[in-house]
This record gives sequence, C-alpha cells and structure tokens, in this order.
Amino acid sequence: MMNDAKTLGDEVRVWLAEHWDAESRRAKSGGSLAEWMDQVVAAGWAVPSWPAEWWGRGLDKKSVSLIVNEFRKVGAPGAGQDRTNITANSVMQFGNDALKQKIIPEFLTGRASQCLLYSEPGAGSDLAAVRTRADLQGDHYLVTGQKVWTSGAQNADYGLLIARTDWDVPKHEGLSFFIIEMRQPGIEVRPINQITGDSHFNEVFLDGAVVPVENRVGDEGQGWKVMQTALAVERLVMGDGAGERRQGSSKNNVVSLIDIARETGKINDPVARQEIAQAMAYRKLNALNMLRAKQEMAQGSASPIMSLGKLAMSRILHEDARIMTKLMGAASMLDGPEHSLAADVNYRTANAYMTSIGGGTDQIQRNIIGERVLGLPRETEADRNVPFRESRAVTG
Amino acid sequence: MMNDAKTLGDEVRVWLAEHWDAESRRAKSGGSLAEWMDQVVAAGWAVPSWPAEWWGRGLDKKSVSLIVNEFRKVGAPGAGQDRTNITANSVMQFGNDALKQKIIPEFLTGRASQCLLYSEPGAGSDLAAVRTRADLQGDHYLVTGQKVWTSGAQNADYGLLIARTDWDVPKHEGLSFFIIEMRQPGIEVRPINQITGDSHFNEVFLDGAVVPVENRVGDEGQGWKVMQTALAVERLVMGDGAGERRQGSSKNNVVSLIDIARETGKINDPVARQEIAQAMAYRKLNALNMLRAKQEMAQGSASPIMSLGKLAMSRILHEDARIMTKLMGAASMLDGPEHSLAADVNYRTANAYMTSIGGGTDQIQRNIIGERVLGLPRETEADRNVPFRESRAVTG
Amino acid sequence: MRESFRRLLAEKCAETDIRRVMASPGGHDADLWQAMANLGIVSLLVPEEFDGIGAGAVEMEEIMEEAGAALLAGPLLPSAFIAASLVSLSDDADAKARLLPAIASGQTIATVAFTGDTGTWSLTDISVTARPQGNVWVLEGEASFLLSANLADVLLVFARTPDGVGCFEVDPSKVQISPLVSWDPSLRMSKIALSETQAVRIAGVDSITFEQLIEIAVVALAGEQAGACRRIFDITVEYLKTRVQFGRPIGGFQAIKHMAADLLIEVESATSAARSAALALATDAPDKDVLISLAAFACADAFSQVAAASIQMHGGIAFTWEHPAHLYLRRARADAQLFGQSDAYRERFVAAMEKAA
Amino acid sequence: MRESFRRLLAEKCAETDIRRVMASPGGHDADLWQAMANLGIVSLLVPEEFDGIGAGAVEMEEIMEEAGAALLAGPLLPSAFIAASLVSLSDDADAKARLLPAIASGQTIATVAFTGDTGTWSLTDISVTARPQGNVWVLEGEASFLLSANLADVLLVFARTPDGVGCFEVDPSKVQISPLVSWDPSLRMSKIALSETQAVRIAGVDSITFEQLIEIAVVALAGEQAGACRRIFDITVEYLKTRVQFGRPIGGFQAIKHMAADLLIEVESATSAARSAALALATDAPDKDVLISLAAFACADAFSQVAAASIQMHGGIAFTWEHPAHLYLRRARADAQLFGQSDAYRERFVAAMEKAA
Repeated sequence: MMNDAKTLGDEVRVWLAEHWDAESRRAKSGGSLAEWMDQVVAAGWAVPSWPAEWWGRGLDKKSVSLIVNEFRKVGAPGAGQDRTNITANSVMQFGNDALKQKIIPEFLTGRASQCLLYSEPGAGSDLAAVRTRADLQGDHYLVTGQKVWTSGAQNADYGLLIARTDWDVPKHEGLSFFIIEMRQPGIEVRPINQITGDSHFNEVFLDGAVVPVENRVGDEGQGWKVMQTALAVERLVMGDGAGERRQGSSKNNVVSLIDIARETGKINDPVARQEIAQAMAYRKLNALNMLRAKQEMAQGSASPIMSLGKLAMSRILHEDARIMTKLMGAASMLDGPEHSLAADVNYRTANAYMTSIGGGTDQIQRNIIGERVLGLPRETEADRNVPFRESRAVTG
Repeated sequence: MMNDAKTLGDEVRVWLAEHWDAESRRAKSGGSLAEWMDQVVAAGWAVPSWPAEWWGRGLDKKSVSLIVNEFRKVGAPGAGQDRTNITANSVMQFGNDALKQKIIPEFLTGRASQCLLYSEPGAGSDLAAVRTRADLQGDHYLVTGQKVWTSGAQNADYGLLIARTDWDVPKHEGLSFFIIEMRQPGIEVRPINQITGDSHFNEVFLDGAVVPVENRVGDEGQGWKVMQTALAVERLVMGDGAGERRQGSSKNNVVSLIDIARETGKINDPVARQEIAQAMAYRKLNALNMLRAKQEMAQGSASPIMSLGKLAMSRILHEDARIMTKLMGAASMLDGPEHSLAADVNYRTANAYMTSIGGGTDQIQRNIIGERVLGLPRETEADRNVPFRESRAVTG
Repeated sequence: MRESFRRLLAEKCAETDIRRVMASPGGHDADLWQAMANLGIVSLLVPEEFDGIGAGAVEMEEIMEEAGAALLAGPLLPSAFIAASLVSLSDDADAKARLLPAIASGQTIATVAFTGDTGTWSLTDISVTARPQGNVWVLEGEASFLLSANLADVLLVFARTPDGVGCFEVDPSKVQISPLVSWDPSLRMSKIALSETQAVRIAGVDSITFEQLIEIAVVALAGEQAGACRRIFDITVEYLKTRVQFGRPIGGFQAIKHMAADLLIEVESATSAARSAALALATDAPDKDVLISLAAFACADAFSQVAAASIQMHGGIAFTWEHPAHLYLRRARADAQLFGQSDAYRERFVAAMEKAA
Repeated sequence: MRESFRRLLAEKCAETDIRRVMASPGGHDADLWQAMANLGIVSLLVPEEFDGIGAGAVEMEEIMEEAGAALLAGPLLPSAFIAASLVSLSDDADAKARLLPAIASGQTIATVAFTGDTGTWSLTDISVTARPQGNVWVLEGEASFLLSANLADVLLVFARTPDGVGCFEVDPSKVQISPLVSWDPSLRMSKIALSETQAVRIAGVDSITFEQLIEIAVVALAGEQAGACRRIFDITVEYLKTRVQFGRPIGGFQAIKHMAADLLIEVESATSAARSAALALATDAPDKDVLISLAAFACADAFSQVAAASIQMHGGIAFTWEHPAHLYLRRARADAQLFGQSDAYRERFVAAMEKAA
C-alpha cells in the first residue's frame, strides 16, 4: 500500500510536470481553464475514487488525498472533485446514466455552474416543507413555485431543485430532486435586498418551468435523501471555515478590537478592556476548539467539536459588532464612505445575522448539537406523519 | 354604594374601637390570639364576602378591601381571609358541608395549620404526574406514596393532599384532593438538607395513611381543578413579594452592593461599578414594574406585568450573588461565622435557586409568560391524552 | 391627545410613509408635521402664554412612546421638545417671545448644538467658543450630531464664553452645515462649523441649564425607545403566532417562546423606566437623578436588545430590506448613542445611588 | 498513567469517598495518596535525578483534568505540583536533594505561601518580610489562603528581603497556622502568622520564579476546572436523558436542550484552553502569556457557569445536599478565586494580545 502510494505519487508528479507549468500556474498546452480541466478529467485525477468507466481510477480515499496534495503543491486546480463537487457527486450517486453522461463532464470541467433551489418562503428552518410542485407531463415535469436565498442564480446554468411530486404522503416522502436548466422562460430571478445593503441572494420564481424526466436525480420520493447527501458534501467543503468564510464577505475582513480601541482612544479604558478581552477570548477559544477538532480527526476519531463552530462563530460575530459599536460611541451612528470604520461596524452588525440565521439558525444548530452530539431526545415534529396536503404548511 | 361603604367603614371602626386596643395591639378582652380570632369570625369580618350562614356577611370585594384596610390601620389581624386563607377557601368552594363545619373554623381562627402535599419526586415541574395513590376502602381512603418540598410538615395539623384515585384516565383527570390529618402512624416526615445548609422543607412518606371520605375536597377526579384554585389563592397571597419574601430567608436581608463595594475597597473600580449598576438596575426596574402593575390593577385592569416578577427576581438574586462574589474576591472562598460577609454571599449563591427552581422553575415561568401573557401556542404534552397507567411517568 | 396622535400616526406614518420620508432628501413629512401642529403635539411643552399647551415631561414621554413605536422621523424631538425646552428654561423674555410661538406653531424649526465631535453630550465636550464684540457675540468652532439642522430656521448653539457656558441664537445661513450620513436612514444629522459667526446670546442659560436640557432630552428619548421597543416586540410576537414551521407556529417552540418571555421583561422595564423618569423630572423628585440615569441606559439597552433579537426570531425574512425589523435595529443603534452612552449613564446611576445610600 | 489514575479515582474517589474525606478533619485520604504515589502521580513533575518522573505541564494538566472530574481533595496540587515545581525551579541543590525525593515519594507534604490577605497572588500582595540574622533569616508577617497547610511538613514562604522577593523553607511547628473555613468543604485552607520565625532561604528564587510558579499553578488549576466542568456537564446530560416530565425526558425540551448545547461550547473551550496553555508552557511558546491568561479566566468562568447551570437543569433534586451538583458549584467558586481572579486575567490577556498586535 505504501509502495502503491509512492508509485502513484510519482505518477502524479510526472504527469503534472508534463502538463502543468508551476511557475506561471498555467497549463503547458495553454488554452482555457476548462481545457486544462479536460486534461485533468481525462487523466482520471478529477474523481480518482470513481470507477474507470466514469472518469475515475477506482482509488481509495487515501490515494485521493495524495493526488490532491500533489496538485496543491504546484497550484494546479481540478483534482479530487469526488470530495467537493456537489452536483457531480449527487448525479454520480443517484442519477441515471444518460444524466451522468450529459451533466458530469460539464461540471467537472467547470463549464457549467449551479445554484441551489432548496429554501422556500414557507420552508426556512423546516427545509422539508417544500411547496414548489413538479407535475409529471409525459416525458417532462412542469415546475411551479418559489425559491429563496439562492446565491448565484443569475449566472447559473443549472439549478439543483427540490420539489414536491406527491402531496398525499408525509412531507419528507413526497419530494424529488432535479437538475433544471436555469435559462428558460419559466424561470425568473430577482435579487433580494439584504439589510446589509448587499444582494448576494435571489428569489427564484418558477412558473411552468420545464425539466425532462431524465434530469430527475434518484427516484420520485427520494428527493430528501438526495438533498441530504448534497448538503453533506457542502458541509464538508465548508468545514470549520463556514463562519469565517461568511464573515469574509465583510468589507474589512481583518478584525482587531485592539486596533479599533486604539483608534477610538479607548485602549486604556478598563471597562472596554474587559469587554475586548471577552470578545477576543471567544474568537481564540473557537480557533483552539477547531484546531483540536482537526487533530482529533487526523487521528481518525470523529470530532463532535467541529459541529460547534458555526454556533460559536455566531456569538463571536455579534459580540464583535456590539463591542466595536461601543468602542466607537457616537461615531457608530454614521455611515458611508466618509466614515469607513463606522460603515464597517454597521455592516458587521447586520451581516452577523448571515451566520446566526443563514444555513440553519442558531436555534436549529442548538437542536442539532443537542440531538446529534449530546444524544438528547429529538424534537417531536407535529407534521411528521401527516400527509403533506393536510399539514399546517398547506392548510395554514 | 359609597354611602354603604361609609356606613360599613363606621361600623368596622366602631367595632374595632370596642374590641381592639390599638396601643398595645391586643384584644381588649385579653386572651389568646385564637380567642381574638373567634370574635373576628363571629362578627363576620374574617370572611366578609361569604354568606351569612357560613361566617360571612355577603359583601362585595370592595367592601372586603375596606374592612381589611380598617383592620390594618389599627394592627388587628384576622380580617379578609376570604382572600388569603388557602385551606378555608378550598374547603368553602369545593368541600361538603360536614367538612366545612369541621375544618373552616379551625383554620379561620388559626387553631390549625396546614402543609401542602403536592410535589413528588417524579412530579416536579410536571405537577400532575402524581403517583401517590389514594384507594377507597369503605368510608375512608388509604394513601401511599411520597411527597417532597413540603414546608412546615412537622408542625402541621393537616395536609392539603393531591393523590391519584384513578389510573386509567389521562393524568389530569384521575386526581383527587384531600385534607388529611398529619398526626397519624401512616405518615413520616423527614427534613430535606438543602444546599444552603437549611432544612426548610421535608419529604413526607405516606404508607397506608388514612383519610375519611368526607375529607375529600370536591369529587373524585376533580383534584387538579381544586389544586389550581388553591394555587391561585397562594399566588395572590405571595403577589409580587414572592421573590423578596423568599429572599427574606437569607440571613441578611438588606442588599447593598454599594456597601459591599465600599467594604471590599472596590467602590472606585470602574469595572465593578458597571456591574453594580446593572445589578442594581435589574432590582430597581423590577420594583418599578411591580409598582406599575399595582397601579394598573388598582385601576381595575388585570396586569400582565405581575407575572414577570418571579422570573425577574430570579435573575436579580443570581446576579446579586455573582457580583457580590466578584467584589469579595478571594475572601468569597471563606465561610462560617468568622467570615459573615462571605457566609452571607455564599448563602445567597445557593439560595437563589430557591427562586429560580422552587415554585416553578424559570423555564416553567417562561412557558407560562409565553403562553398566558403573550398568547403563544401551548407546549404539546406527550402524555396529555394517555391513560396515566400507560404514560412514561409510570412506565419510565 | 395621545390617542389622537396614535390615530394620526397610524394614518400618516405607516411603514410605507416612513420609507418614503427616509428616502426623501429632507427626511421630513411637512404634511404630517402640520397635522401634528394642529393637534397640539408641536406646542406641547411651550407655556400657554406663548401659545403652547404648557404640558410637562410626563406628557412628552407619552407622545414620544407613540412617536417611537411608529419610527417617526423629523424635528419633533429636536425642535418641539429640546429647543423649545431650552428657550423656556432661559431667562430671556425677548427670545421667548420671538421664538416660542413660532416653534409652537411648527412654522419655525429650531435645533440645539450641544455636543462636539466626541459625541458625549457633556459640558466638557462643548468646543465652540464665543467672545463678545461690541453688541454682539462672535462664535468660533465646531459642533456635531445636530438633529434636523437641515430643516432648521434657528440654531441654538452652546459655547464656552469668558463667563462660563452660554447659549447663542445663530442664523443657519451664516454657518457651514455638513450633513452626516447615518446608518439609520430616518435620521438627518449634521455637523456645523462656525467661523467669525455673529450670534445673539440667550440670557440665563448656563451649565445648569445644559444639564436640565440633557435630562429632558434623555427622558424624551427614553420614551421613544420604550415605545419603539414595545412595537417591534409586538410585531415579532404576532409573527410567532402565524409563522408555521415543522407543523406548528414557531411561537410554540420553547427556544422562541422563552426568548419572548425574557424580552417581555425588558420591554416592560423600559416602559416603567421611561415613565418613572418622566414623572420624577416633572415633579423634581428627590430620586430624579437615579431614575433619569436608569432610564437612559435601561431604555437604550432594552431597545437595542429587543430589536436585535427580533431579527433573529423572524429568521431570514427579517434579513431583507423590505422587512421593517432592521429599521428598528437602526433606530435602536442610533438612539443608544444620542445624548450619552449607556456606560456613562450606568456610572451616573451608581453615583446617584451612592449619594442616596 | 492518565488511564490508571482514572481507574484509581473511579475506585477510591467516588462520591461517597469525597463526602467522607470532606467530613474528615484533615480533608485528606492517606490511602488514596499512597496509591497515587505508587502510580507516580505524586512524583510526576519531580526530575528523574530526584526520584521523579520528570514530566511537564502537559502531563500535569491531563492528571489535573482527572483529579478535577473526581473532585479530588488533598495535597496533589499544592505539594506535588506547586511546591515541587518551586523547588525544581530554584538553584538550590541542597534544597532539591533534601526536599524533592521526599515530596516525590508522598512522605513529605509541602505547600507554598504566596499570597497575603488580599488574595490576588501577585508580587505586590506578598506581605511577609525577611531579614538576615547571622546564618539564618528571620521572617515576620502573614500569608493567607495556603492550601493543605494543615497537613504540611514543610512551608515554602515567599517574603520580601532587602534584595527583592525570596523564598524560605519554614518549619510549620514554628508558625501559627489558623484554619480558614471554606464554603467548599473539600478545601483545607489556612492563614499563617510568622513572628521572629527562623527560616532557611532557598537559593535562586526571585520574582521571576514567582511568576513562573503562578503560570504552573494556573495551568494545573485550568486542568482541574476543565475536567470538573466536563464531568458535571456529563452528569447533567445523563440526567436529562432519564428524567421524565410531561411524558418525555426533559432533555427533549428545547429550553433544556439549547442550554446544554450552549454549555457544550464552554466545556469544549475550557478543555482546549487548558490543554493549549499547558502545551505553550511546556514548550515555552511565544504566545505563552496569551494562552495562559486565556486559560485562567476561560476555565474559571466555564466551570462556574456550567456548575451553576447544572443545578438549574437538574431542578429541585440538585437543591438537596445529597446531590453532587452543589459540590461542583462549591469547587467552581473556590477555583475561580485561586491564583488570581478572572478580571485580572482578562486584563493580562488583553495586554499580551496588545504586545502581539
């Protein structure tokens, strides 16, 4: 095995040396990124754990890590997408062969991009309460409904769509998963105005949008399971960086309460120093927790600490914004480019909700931690065994 | 009506002038407190709103207030027990005539005292999950089970007892309410050692204790309703003083964070001052809320604010203890009569749980406020419609 | 009057109106202002001899509760309540006769400059200086965080004089007024710069008057905070009853229900604090200092906390610009700064309690 | 060793044992102490040349996690960890040869006097003075909050000397030792008074040694706090799964479930803080100051918070003396004071972060 790995490492290095210019970080053959990706896919590096007949090499996880590592060393993109590519993985695991042939190469090469059509106005925390309907009409489904909190919808080629195909079974059982073409008359995308002033997300209105039967991923009624798998891949990609990456969308990503205290003349105020200490401690403790989680996982044991990161980050971001506001005093009322420090603090104040609400509210996170990590009894769901048509999500 | 009230006021004043010496605060006739109470009962001042044939005068609420007020002015006890006497009220409202005749005079004159046999080890927050059984045997019930958190059980003549008489109906429906004589072989009282070092409460073990059928208050199965009525009287008696009165059991009832800060040399510490301010603010705000509640109630409108008092007081007591501990620093580790300030703070630290757990935990209080004051949907009770015998309280 | 004002606001200061006024350059609804003047709201604090209602702090606080609930924008607080109080507190019969009837009618809008760049609204923060020059005074320096100065016909500027703190009537056209963009789009704040600016001194205004004015401003703001806090809480509780997730209204979930119960304590406390401070101010009660400083931080903190929690409790919908929750958060964050910060008032509160102890 | 120690504690330091030892006059279990010595726990930090294991801060922290979880009482911390470290840190070959093997074997119990009545464990708090008199030194003054001095064969007393802070070996029989009753019944604390007390100076101990000793004490205590915090949390979570109210385990109610989720963050943070401080101390890492002061307040606060919440989450049962929850609360409250308070460490943490920034 070690020998195999060594040989594989050599093979990757040799292949990269032949095809990739580490200096300029470009393919030796020149051409577009997609054309480079064609080479990576053809060589089997894109999805090494998949079978050879499906762009892979049938390798184990450790080998995938090795390949990814070699690509990382020389700054080459495209390897190990069997761990990261949400669409390709979902289709590979649940799609029919026609769909695989049609969709996967587009995504592995980056020629197509996707958006996620999961959330709905009535299905926020309760993701399964989907009311968007997909009705079978011969060889295609007609889709009608509304999705929200979709990022990248304007530029996406495909949407990963969860829609209801059966209204007479409980809510988790009547869902199906589709890959729908976004550029069609039945789909309208409208940006959402966030309280931060940004518009990172969209509402997507579907009104008789068409999706062919072969674009259904998995059987009818399997949609919940397919979506869970897709979400698991997403979580893996996000990892512990979830909070920080979100926070990365703040206009000024470097947080230093000490710098702000210096700037606002509060650095020697003992009351301010206590609060600064506590806020910085929350951040530091979370970083130490995540470090320990990674070490535990590197030793092969699943770490329950990892799941605390998002909830902890939520407190950190809200507390940072609160204390920055206090440090600034009256100047925190101001905004706009002339008052850039205030504008940054204001932005943080509003944007902290992206972490405490987005991707599962703090309340949902606490449920998950209580139930999955601590093993406390699950919440009873009032509508769990009720046909969706009769549930309060429909009847109001 | 104003005229009537005036006349009534005159009548009370004249009667009091004849029978009560305001100077020495004793009955003019001399004798025991109970003998004074005999006079109050005979004159109809003890329960003025009750009918004349049952020790009363058939008066309205306003008149009762007037009478109570006149008694208060001269420091005479015993008037207006139709608002305060838990046992007398329960028996009057739900008991049979024989029980009324036997029990009520004993309680109105203070010759008898009662304890409350409600809580059980398995029925804490879930007061209805009573497992103490009362089995009918001819003209009496045999009672077996265990009660906890009973205060005054050693000295009580009677216990107000809730016990299960029917195990095949849902938990609220199989309960009955009794007045049981405490001094009998089937009852054993053991003091509970509290974490404060006090023993204000007892466990009461009932093993074949006897209670005659006529001592049942209300019909079989009506016990929950009778207890709710008794609890309502109790809450009225406690009023907003609930927290403060409980806290009155602290060894040193005067709280002054400022005094402690002076004593510990922290009075000029800006960090300490912020915390002192916040803790004192909580206390002051609660007092202002209660004042407003009383004003609203005096104007005839029910005040939802009143119900916030206990929860607010819980935070106040815990915060006071926490900040006192901080102010004391290392000296807070000490205890005992030589370190009386520390001992007081320690006591407060432990005793704060009497308010945050006793008489309904903070969590139960929040449920009550959310549901009864704000009108939010009720918690679904998993065992609400299950025969008690089959519920998890029994099956585990 | 409170009842009429509430009806007026329900009619003319609904969410769509607020958003329209926010987007307008002046941040002011002249029609609504006129209607308020007609109701006597604008002349509430002006003595009867100067065409006002002659009411006091208790009535002002009540009106501000309604104004806060509706997120009313514009010059009610700075002109009708603060500036009018300042002139009334002065000994200047001429200024009173000249200014008060005009302010009372709503025709004249006045605002007070009483803090500098540090924005602490304390005497030490006054950075404008005044020197006598013949019959008039000449002012020099800057003041900041003026409310509604963009609309003002009269500026009342606190300044240091050779004989202590004084106040001056300044013609806005002789001053450089720079708008300060605020995160609360309903606020119109400005900074002013005075350079060799001629001004008329208002007689009988000194550092004691300044402190009295701060008390009035704090009580008015506490009323606004208490009212706004309660309204966004009510909006949230309503939503909790109707929003269904997992087959039942989210208000049925303990996590949310318990948040609401805890917040109710803050809401009621803010109301009690604001009203008792108003009463103490109106009656010059012995514990006035205690109650006013308590109201200052308790109402600010309650409003901030409730507004912040309301977004969390609504979830995603309140993350959109179209939902009103963030408007309350913006107002809460601004109000928490106006007329002094919570930490400073906590310090004052302890000091006042120390005196009482 | 950690594994063996855990098994030993499970066997000989169960709740009944703790209660028995608490009630005993000495607050010490001699049999358990001997078993710990046999395992090498007592000699953990003593260098190998003096019959010890020669381990460092990382191993000490691990052992303290186990000790804390079991609420172990007695001289492990003051004698085996603090006093042994002090002697090891000295330059005094004679003292090392005389004291370290005896401490390592558990035969000699030593404790350090390093704070006065203010209980801040800071250099300025040392109030014993020492003056040379011929070959010996004479000590005068008081020290307080000594741990296990009731059992001690040797006192190591910090004192001010004409040439700065020093440390002295004192015979307990020459000192007035007064017990200090503690709210934590497992603690045995004392105050000592020295009057013309002859003592031997330990060479090479100065104010830098004092600070190093505080670091060791803080890291050990952080381990105890992290371990104790986790244990009472685990006890609580177990109860939440079994205690049925309203037809289901109370851990199924969101109010309780969410408290537990939030507390888990504190528990894990305490563990991370204690372990990273230990590693930083062992490796003399550049961010040692940051991590040790962080551990000092983060572990103290986490343990206090978790212990307090555990009583609330248990409800009435934990209000009884017979339930163990309050024993953890008592330990948490004492530990929060030992070796300096959280506010002081927050201040040090910011100062250390400032340097790094």
